[in-house]
Amino acid sequence: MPKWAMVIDLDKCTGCGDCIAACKLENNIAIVSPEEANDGRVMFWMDMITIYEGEYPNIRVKRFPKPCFHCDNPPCTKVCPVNATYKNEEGLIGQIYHRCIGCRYCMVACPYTAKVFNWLEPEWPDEFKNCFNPDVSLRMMGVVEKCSFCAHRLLKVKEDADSDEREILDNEYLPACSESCPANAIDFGDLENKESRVYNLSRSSRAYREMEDLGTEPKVIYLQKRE
Amino acid sequence: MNSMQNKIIAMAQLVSFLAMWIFVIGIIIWIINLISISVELQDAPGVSLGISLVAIPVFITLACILTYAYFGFKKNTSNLKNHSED
Amino acid sequence: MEIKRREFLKLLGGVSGAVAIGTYGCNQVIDVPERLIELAKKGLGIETWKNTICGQCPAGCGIKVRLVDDIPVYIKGNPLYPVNQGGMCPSGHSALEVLFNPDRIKEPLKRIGIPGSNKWEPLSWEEALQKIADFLIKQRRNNKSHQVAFLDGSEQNSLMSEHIAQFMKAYGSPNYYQYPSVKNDSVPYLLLQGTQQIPSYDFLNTKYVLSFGSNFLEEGYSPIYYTKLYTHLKELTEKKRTRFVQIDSRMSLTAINADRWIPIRPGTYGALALGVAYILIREELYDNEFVSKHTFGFEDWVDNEGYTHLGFKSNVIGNYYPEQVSKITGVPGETILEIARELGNNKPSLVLGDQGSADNTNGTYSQMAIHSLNALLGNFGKEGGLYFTDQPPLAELPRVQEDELAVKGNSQPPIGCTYNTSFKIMDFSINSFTKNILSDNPYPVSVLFLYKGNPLFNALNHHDLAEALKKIPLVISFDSFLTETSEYADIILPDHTFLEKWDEYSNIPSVGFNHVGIQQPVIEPLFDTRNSANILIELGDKIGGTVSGSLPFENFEKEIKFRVEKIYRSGEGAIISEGLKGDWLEYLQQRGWQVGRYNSFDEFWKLITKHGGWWNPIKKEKGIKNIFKTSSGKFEFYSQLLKEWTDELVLMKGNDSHQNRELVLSELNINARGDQVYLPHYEAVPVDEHMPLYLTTYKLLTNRNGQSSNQPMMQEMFGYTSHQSWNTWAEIHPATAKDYGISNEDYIWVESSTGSIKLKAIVNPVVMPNVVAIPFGLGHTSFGRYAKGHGVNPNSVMKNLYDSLNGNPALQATKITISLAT
Amino acid sequence: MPKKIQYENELDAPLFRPIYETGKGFYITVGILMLIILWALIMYITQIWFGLGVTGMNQTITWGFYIINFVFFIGISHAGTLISAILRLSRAEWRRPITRMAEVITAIVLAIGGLHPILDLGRPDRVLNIFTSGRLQSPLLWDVTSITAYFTASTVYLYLPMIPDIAKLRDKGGKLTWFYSFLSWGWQGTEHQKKVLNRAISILMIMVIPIAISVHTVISYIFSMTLQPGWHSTIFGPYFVVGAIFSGIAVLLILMIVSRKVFHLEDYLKKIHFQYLSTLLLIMALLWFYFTFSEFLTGIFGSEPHEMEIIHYKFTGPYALFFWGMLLLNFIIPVIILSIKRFKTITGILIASIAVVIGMWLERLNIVVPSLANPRMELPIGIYIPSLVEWSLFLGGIAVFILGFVLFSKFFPLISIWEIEEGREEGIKEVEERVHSYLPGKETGSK
Repeated sequence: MPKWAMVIDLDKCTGCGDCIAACKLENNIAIVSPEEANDGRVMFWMDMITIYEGEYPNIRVKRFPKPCFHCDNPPCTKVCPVNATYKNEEGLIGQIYHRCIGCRYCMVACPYTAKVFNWLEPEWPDEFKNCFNPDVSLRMMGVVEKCSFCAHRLLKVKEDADSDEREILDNEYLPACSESCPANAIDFGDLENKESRVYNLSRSSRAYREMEDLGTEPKVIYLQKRE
Repeated sequence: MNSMQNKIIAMAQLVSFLAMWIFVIGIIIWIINLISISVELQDAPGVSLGISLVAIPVFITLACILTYAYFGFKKNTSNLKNHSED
Repeated sequence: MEIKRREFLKLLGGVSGAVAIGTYGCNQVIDVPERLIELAKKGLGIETWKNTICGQCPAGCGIKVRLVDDIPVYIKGNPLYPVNQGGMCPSGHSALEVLFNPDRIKEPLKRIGIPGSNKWEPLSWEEALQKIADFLIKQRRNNKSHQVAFLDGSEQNSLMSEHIAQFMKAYGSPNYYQYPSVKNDSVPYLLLQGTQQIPSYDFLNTKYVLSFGSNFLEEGYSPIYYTKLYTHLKELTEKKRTRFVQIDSRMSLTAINADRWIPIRPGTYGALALGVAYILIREELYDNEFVSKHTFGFEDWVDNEGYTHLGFKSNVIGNYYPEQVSKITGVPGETILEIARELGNNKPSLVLGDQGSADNTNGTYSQMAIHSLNALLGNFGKEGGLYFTDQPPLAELPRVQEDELAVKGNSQPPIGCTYNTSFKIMDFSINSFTKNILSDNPYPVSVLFLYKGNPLFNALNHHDLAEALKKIPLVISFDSFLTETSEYADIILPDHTFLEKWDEYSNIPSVGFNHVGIQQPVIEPLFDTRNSANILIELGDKIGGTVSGSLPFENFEKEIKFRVEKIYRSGEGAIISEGLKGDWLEYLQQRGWQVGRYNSFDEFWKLITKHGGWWNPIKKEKGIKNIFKTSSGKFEFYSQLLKEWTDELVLMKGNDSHQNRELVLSELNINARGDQVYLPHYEAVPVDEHMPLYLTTYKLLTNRNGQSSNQPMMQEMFGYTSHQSWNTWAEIHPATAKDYGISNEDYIWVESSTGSIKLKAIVNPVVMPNVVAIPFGLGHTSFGRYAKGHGVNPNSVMKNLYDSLNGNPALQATKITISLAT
Repeated sequence: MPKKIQYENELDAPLFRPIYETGKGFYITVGILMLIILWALIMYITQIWFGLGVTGMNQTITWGFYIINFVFFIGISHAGTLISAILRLSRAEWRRPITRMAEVITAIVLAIGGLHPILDLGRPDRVLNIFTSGRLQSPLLWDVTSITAYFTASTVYLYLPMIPDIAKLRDKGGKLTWFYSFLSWGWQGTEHQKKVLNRAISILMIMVIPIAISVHTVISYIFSMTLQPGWHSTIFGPYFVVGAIFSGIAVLLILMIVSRKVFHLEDYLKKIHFQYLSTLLLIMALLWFYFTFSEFLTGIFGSEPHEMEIIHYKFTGPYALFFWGMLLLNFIIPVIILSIKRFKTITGILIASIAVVIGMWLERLNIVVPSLANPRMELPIGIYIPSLVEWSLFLGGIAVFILGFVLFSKFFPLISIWEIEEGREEGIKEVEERVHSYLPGKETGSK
């Protein structure tokens, strides 16, 4: 069984924010009204965290993209009362929109605040309905959603691989963010596969994961900035 | 108080009594169903069992107490009736 | 479950799986938009990819558009295109929201209300074009062809600009301008080395980069190209890193990623550069050989009349010693010492200057000072230095045929220049353009064409500009949206969005190699719009004669083909293709200058449109001689060109007298006198001293020139760095905030001598004290439902100041005061 | 009204009066409450229609009023059953006039509290999913089970001891005879029935105590099972239970005082009852403070950054006012009032109880919101301002509670008549014997 993981090299990441846009476009993420946005109900599956360290003028700004970490030991799936968020056999944390009852317990339980909630019925002008990505189902009002590592792409890649009887190649299955990152900072692949870039990078001395002390075993691995 | 009314009331009592049982049994079935799900999904089984071990007996005892009271009272009223007849 | 899913896949054919993940997805068919269900019923959803060039900003990235049943649904970077190599910026991703924007203009419009009233009625194309053509013909017949002006806001190095130039020249008007104008930006290079071209920097081989406010990762000509370089560099130099030092009053994206950030008082970059020069010279860290061989005016020198002239060296040594400089710039003396030594001891080391240092009244001089550091380091024609790309072997457009009307028109002075209409250095200044129109000097403007851009939103003199637009009898706008500017047009000829049109992009400024990108339609035009280029051709035909003769093409596509054919013949370079993936530079080096042979032009054309472009990374070997096109054939610290042209201006005042020279210099806002005028030096910025704080603006990748404001996605992630959506904010240093009793997220008034705006304050230490930094882009009063009324436009409180040498707006020259809004 | 029902000659006439005499006051109260409830209903419908967006919650602070009130109401429910059970077990004679009211509160409030999570759902239409595909490992389901259990238990526990009184009402005749006879399960007050009843009750009261405790422990688990700083604490179980009993007693006291005034029960609810109960309240106040103190002490002493962030936020952040208010209302005021003899009057006790109720609500707020407002990730700190809808639903909840209580008092005696009688007949003798049995000396043959 492959174990899909993401490696984000903060030494390369410039914080341009392209991953956010790519993600929003690929996954038909609703765009809330300005008023809603003002109330802090913006929906980003991929978010950008900024931390300021040091004293002026020697400030170091740590800026890193934050998708869902698809923990190996996810706190969110444990608390879902209806099994609407769950960990599948490949270690991806899935959301079942049509089953979610919207109790938002998983959001509360997630230490990384990786999940977002549809507070109102997501709406688009008809014109924009033309350019939905047909591979990704739309969410309805009152359900929780989050980064899926673009699992719909995995489905396709799998089908291709099956059709010409072969294993999925390294870098064949890439989420939208990693695919279009201008800094090549986001690598994605199979941790089980010893040849994969991700596997090797994850063993680098710079590798760390957010809040490892919580024991959630995130599958998003960051590589520290070189100094 | 005519006997007709008495009959209806007695019926109603019986029905509500049965309803109570159905409710309890329903809950028990539900909990068992939940346990099966949790086993199927390999959830923390200890938790599930713990909960169910607490919940199921509680409901059963409650039901039993009610039954006990129900019949306890009934029995008695019936002999009362016999008295009134003669 | 599985079966159901299969069925579902059948339903959607090629586009598998609205199934999110897990085995429950089948139920989610209901969540698929109606349109797709219908499509699926029609048959398989066919997925195709088309390559084209992104038109969201001038950076000219190659993009790959994913189409399902011929409807674009996703955009990603074209991995083959050398400029961005698959990279993208946020606004590129929201391009579909341009294409499908509900506020697009769907047919030609005629204004019925007063200008700016935004009352329109539809108009047929024929009617509109005939109307315009008649007017143009009339103008021409009355020898007023020069009164037709064309303002091109596309900022793009595309064939379109040449196309327009061709049309205007043939029609007989000198008044074709780009605004903002790359030509203006290149003035410093013109003055110092006689070539009007933006240099490219050889990052990959340099050891040390000192950037004077050049925000190349965010605001540069091609941010994604530089991001690619930047990270490529980090891969290459795992061991010995190239050190980036960013000098900027605000911690821009580039500064964040640099190894060191040095805050500096706005408008004093030039002084710092010369301070660095001081130490380079004093400590003999400069490239003596290059300076002595290839530069002019370093040492004091004597001219033919025997006058001794001040040299760069003695000027610097005399005026820019560290204490002095640090007093001006606020940068500590030891810091100057440090960077100067690092710069001198880590050759090859590069010096960049742009945005921060350029957008000011003294921009040109600052740029000259900064660029002369490159001369001191001898960064010309050597590895790790800066270089100038060759021109791609595209076919020139056929020579313009000018009839006598055209000749007469073209001989007229252009109205787009500063204080005196024959000041050659500058290409265009919106300020003088406006003034000249308002004062009919030297002649009135009767027709104005507007192509893209939104000067009324960008310019600092929007009030006057609005008046000017009102004054012009016929304003025609080629635009896909109703912007602040096009609201003033009399007729709007809706243009395609860039996903629906043909165009050709070559050599984006500062991109380090020769390349051509083909922009092509990925979808049939959604509405009754037309490619402005074709409209010009059509107008030409209607006018007839030499005008149509100068644009002998059926349509724009043919024109592009004509241009590209020459590449095919030249056999240079290569069509970008799979082979060039990966480490492209090395690859081509060993493979020689040509890759792939093509049997016919048709094949070549098919391939280039399929892959999206052509490029040639191999630089022609150039001797230093042909880099410098100055009269001395050298790098001129002492710009003889500037001297020559100022002298001309003086003569135009009458005789070459002291007071005339004074007059000219003061009109050019130059405080320096004597030889200093022609040397790189520090010009103090005229600021309101009673205002305590500096206002600086910057542009974000999410909305570079306010052109993305009508795209909800970009509005939402406008301030993704500080989690601000749909609104503008002001960054303030904690110390400053404390002085004014402002805490984070408070609303404040930003007040300048010209006005005041209310916006949210974000208190954090990424901006230097006494500087307020506001992102530019929002605050539209028009431009559709998503842009209108969100955020504020910092330019509206900016003083109308310009760099009078190159005519660029001074975006950092306004001083302000702030107060807590209650 | 066919014939005037005779009760005036009864010994416990005051207990019958509210049932057989309906004043204008009753209709007005009911009317007002109905209006409030209607309003709340409308608000809830708008919420269903437009979605949870009509509340003040946001992406970081995803839980608000509904969860707070949920915990709060369930907490109050601990008044009744637990207290009456304990008193019954300890055979405290002064319990007799109190138990019934306590049990009523429990039943009603539980019903309300239990519904609150449904108000909080984004998709209430899918609530049945927890039956089809529920997951027992989710603390939310533990709640569902334990609350249902507690609810059924306490209703039964309320109902059974009521049967003799219902029978009394039945025998009085009147329009509702059929209703009462249906509920009275043919109670005749025979020895055998008495035996049965007493046995049933004694089993129940033993059973109810652990259930009650478990319920609130489980509710605390909702929070403590997550990794959120400020929640992830083992102390939460007992902490919540204590808080619950605390607020419960307060509410009980308030209702006792009110109904004493309204229904003129001065003769039954004597000062002594309030003395005893308020002493219990005082003890609880101290207990609560002890828990709060140790909760924060461990946090501050360990000073784990995220913990500290939240503690600091509680002390000084935008909700600081509520935090200090909570301390004042929950600890300082009640302790001062209840420990100084002079203040310990009925009014004093009333004030103290009201303070405690508000204070406990603030405590729930201080538990739920600050932890959510400070996510571990460095996101901008959110602020939560409840919307009109949330306030209305809160008000509605309270209205439903009062209405329930009023209606109950309309149909059933608020004080267990037969238990009072029992007290008169056997109580005294029995106590005497008991006291004897405590004293040294040979066993007097107590049955």
